[in-house]
Amino acid sequence: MPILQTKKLTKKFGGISALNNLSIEFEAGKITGVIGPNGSGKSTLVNVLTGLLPITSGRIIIADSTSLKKIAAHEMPSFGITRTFQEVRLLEQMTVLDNILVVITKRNVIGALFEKHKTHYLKIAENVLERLGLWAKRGELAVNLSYGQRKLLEIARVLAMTEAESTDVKIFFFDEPFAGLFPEMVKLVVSVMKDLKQKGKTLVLIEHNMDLIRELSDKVIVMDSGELLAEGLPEEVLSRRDVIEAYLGE
Amino acid sequence: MEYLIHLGILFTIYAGLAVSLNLIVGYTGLLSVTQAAFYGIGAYTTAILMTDHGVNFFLSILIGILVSGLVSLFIGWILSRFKDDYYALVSFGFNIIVYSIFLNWQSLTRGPLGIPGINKPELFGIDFSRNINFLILTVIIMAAIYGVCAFIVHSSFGRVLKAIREDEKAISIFGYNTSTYKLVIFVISASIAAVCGSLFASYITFIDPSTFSLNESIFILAMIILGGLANLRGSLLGALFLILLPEILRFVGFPTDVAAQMRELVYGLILVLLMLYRPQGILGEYKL
Amino acid sequence: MTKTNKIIIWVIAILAVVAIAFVLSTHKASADKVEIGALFPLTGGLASYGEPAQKSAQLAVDEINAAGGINGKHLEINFQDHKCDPKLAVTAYQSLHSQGVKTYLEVACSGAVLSVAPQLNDSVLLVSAATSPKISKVSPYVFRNYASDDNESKLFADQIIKSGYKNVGVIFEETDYAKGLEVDLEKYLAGSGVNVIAEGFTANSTDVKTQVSKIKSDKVDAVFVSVQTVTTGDVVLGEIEKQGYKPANLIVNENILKSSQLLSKYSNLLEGATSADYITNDNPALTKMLDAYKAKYGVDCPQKNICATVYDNVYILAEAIKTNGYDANAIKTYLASSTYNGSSGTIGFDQNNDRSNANYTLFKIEGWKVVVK
Amino acid sequence: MDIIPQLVANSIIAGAFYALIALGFNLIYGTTKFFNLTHGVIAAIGGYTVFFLTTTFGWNIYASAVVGVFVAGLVGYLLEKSLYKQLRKRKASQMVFLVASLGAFTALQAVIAIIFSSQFQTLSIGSWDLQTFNIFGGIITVVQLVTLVSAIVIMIVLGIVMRWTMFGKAVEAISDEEEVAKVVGIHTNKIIGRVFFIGSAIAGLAGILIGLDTGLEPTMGMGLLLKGVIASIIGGIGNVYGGVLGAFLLGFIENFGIWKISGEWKDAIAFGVLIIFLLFRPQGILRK
Repeated sequence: MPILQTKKLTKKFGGISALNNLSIEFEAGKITGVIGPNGSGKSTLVNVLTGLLPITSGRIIIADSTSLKKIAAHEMPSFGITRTFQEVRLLEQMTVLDNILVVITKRNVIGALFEKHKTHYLKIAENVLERLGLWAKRGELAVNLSYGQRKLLEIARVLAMTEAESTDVKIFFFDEPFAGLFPEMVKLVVSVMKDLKQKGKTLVLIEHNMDLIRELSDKVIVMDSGELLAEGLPEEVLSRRDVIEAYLGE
Repeated sequence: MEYLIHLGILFTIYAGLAVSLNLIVGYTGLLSVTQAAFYGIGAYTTAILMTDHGVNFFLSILIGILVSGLVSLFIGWILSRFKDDYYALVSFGFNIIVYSIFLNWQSLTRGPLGIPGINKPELFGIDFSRNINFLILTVIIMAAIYGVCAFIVHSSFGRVLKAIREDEKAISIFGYNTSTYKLVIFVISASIAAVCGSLFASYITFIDPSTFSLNESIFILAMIILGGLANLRGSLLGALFLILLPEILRFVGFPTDVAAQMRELVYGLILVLLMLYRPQGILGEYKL
Repeated sequence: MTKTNKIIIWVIAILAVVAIAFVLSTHKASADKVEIGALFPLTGGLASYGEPAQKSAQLAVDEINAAGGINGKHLEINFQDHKCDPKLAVTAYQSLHSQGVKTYLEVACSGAVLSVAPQLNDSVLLVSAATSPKISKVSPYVFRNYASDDNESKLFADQIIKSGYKNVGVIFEETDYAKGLEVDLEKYLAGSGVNVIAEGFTANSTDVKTQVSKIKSDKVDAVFVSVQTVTTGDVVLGEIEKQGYKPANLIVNENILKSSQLLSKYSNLLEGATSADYITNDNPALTKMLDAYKAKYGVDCPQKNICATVYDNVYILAEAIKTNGYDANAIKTYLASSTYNGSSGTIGFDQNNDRSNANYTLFKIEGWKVVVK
Repeated sequence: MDIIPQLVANSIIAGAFYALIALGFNLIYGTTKFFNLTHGVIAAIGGYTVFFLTTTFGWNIYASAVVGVFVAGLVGYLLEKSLYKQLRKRKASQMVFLVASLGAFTALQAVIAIIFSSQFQTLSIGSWDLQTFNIFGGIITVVQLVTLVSAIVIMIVLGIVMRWTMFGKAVEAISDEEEVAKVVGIHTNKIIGRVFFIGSAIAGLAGILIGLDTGLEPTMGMGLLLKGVIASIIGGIGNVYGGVLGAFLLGFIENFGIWKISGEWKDAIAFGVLIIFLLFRPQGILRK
């Protein structure tokens, strides 16, 4: 049973349709790679699925068959969805630690006001930041981190969502997580992703680096100008002529 | 000495207004220019209840909080749909609308004639007409208000407010209903402003609409920007500075007939220089 | 923002407070001079009142000092601006009071008087041109050298009823004095069968076109124009003239009557208009004062009633200090009992500490001259 | 109902004055994207320059009006070069611009009051003052007619300049995305400087015409500005034609509004309309 699927999902900006009657499925517990040339609608798909952009038409069906025409951003965790951002949207003038804590603590107003057990959250934050090698930088403002560290902090934030007891996150969208990372940082993120898969989580990976796609994804979806070009196992899909052409833009 | 006590009372009242406005502008990043409206609602509630219905001062504070809370619920709900300079402009608008209501609802607020003869609080027989006692009362209440604000700011709730300031859309994806948070902090800030209004009305014993005009909101805003956004102690410093500045200028020997205008000139220039060289304010970290 | 910077800033702030305290303590009223505190609206909405008041007060002080001061002591006047803002008025009062000043003047802002009054316990406040009825008997230390606007509107009400007007249009400014007249007028006309159509405009507004058009189209028998300052008087009368509207009967409040500028500019519109005032024009002392004002400042006093009463108030205080010394209680009893002949006529105070015999008399404007009706 | 024609005339006249303010404001907002509060006091500077020239030097009104418009434009230009350009260099946020413009507004207003005193001054065009025209029952004076004509003429001229000239295209480029415009090689600071000059000159003209219609006062700036801003938003912020449309719409709503309810609610009506527009059509009638 697919954990998340779209039915004839369309997204129009003025005249241009960035997504055109897209019906795709994401398998539970698997890593699905999403590839396609720039402007093929990959980021728009993620933004629509995570409530950042409103849906023009079509539906999104969550695992327990609740089908939705409209998704509000703050309902994401209740559907078990979280994501990283291609252009790295961190809380700039807040410390690294606060960037993580804000994702762990209670969501409702009363809870947030009268929250006790601070040390419990600190422990979680420490584990997550330790895992990404950022614990030493916890007092630093996010704006002062290097590009690579900022990318790692986004990963840490998503990882922290799994620890927070007020949310139960199952689906992770990674929007070009490896762009601009040093090799050892790439290895670190790859191992985090594999751990998540181990824990039965579902990952959707948007990436241009074909080696990483081959290494990580169980299934690959290829998009071109807002439509589904091909889907299937990585080896099959990546060797198809039309996929290569779409990429090379003949 | 009486003069310093008087300045002390004014400083404490404005410190409360500044700290409460900082919750919205400094921590949540929303430029609200309506604080004087809620300040006025608190003052008028106390004035009307005490002069017409002989209600006890402290009870009138509670009712003032209630009225200001309800009004801010409505205004906050509309305001939460706007961002940045549109938010500021709509809040401009609400301040003027509330001011017009104070000015024209003749039967309730007596309009421009104002309400004189607001008497002092009674508590355990303390004579509050002596300013030193009133100063102690305001300091106690303001300490409580500062405590509440500090509690909010250092709780997870405060951290979420800062997150809203930094990137509201991003934080909402992680499960926060940001418009509820914005509304809650707006109502809390308005209620605190109402308390300051009640204290002001009882101390000055006369209020009229001119005290709660747009200029007053801008004056409070200048305080927190000067003192430092997202820094409670900064707001206290901002309040102290803008209350003391005209007093210091009072002793500077400007030629008498232009002295008053010279002070306005200096006040305007200070704002300009601050924005050029210290936009985050004296103690603040968050750049507007 | 290092820790040390923060400490430096807090130290500076504390030093500022200490500095003010220090300046205050050394500035005690020294023996060889007598000081009057003047709490005036020198900026903001009512600056057009504050300025002539300041000039007239300074004129009186200079004259007194030229004539040897008070018992040989130099008379000084310390002007403090409060913009008609109650909290600034109290602040100005407290700053002067802590320097030992015991006698004060105030002009035009009822709000400022009503907020300073409860603070007075050892100083006297002499007020002019603040007409809120609430000032009567507000404090034993407050004396008002001006009539309460109560009897000005009573006079107009009687005149309206007597002339048998059925409906009266009122154009009023949203301020304590101008709106006060309108509210009192409606109070006195209640039950007299006269229908009042009131059109207000916000203080200092420059666009009263539709208010005038509404009154013009209502075909009222008489129009009452109640403005706070010469400024808005000019705006309203100008608009009436622009719309080619010549009301059958025009009643104007005292601010218009006392402004030579408006009388000359709108002479044909104001021809035959009714107004009320209590300062009689044919008083040699008044003309002497106005000439001295023109000689000193090169410009006419724009508000005769302000200039006359403030000028007299300085002389009254000087007289009181001369005979009773610089003690508020002595001055208080002296003022309550004595009278003074000044440029605005004979000044005495009734049991409400309002100016006695300050009842308004009706005036008719004829040929730019003002004639008792 | 013979009041209708006069009401229509009043609305058109009020609309014409708001239009002149909105035209200048919209032009400047289009390129700088912040609510420039000094725009109000620049209108006053225009009026007072003419007052100064006619009284002290006895110039005739028309020559001094030309100089007055130029001086207002110059003050706007100097403000841009000395203050706003520095703020742009420091990448200041809109709120910093807003507070800095507030400081400059307060300082300039105080300077006018020091030089010209707070007394009410009127400008006159001699014999034409009371000359009036009767258009279908509505009475309009010469000055009001001149205001109407100049508002429409300036709108058309600006519309043409924006559409057909190189300068107009550069301004459009900047208002869309200043960074992109810089990359393409448009000398943004020079263009913004000229835009400030033109916008401020138009505001100066508005100040002069208001001086002729009703009169001059140092504190006339803020009231004028707020109505100009509302007109720009209702009509479509940043759009030349939108500003004028919004101005006349505001004129009609205000004057017909207070026809039914009494006059003192005029400001509240203006802001009520603003908030309704912002709620349902924030981009204004004519989208940019």
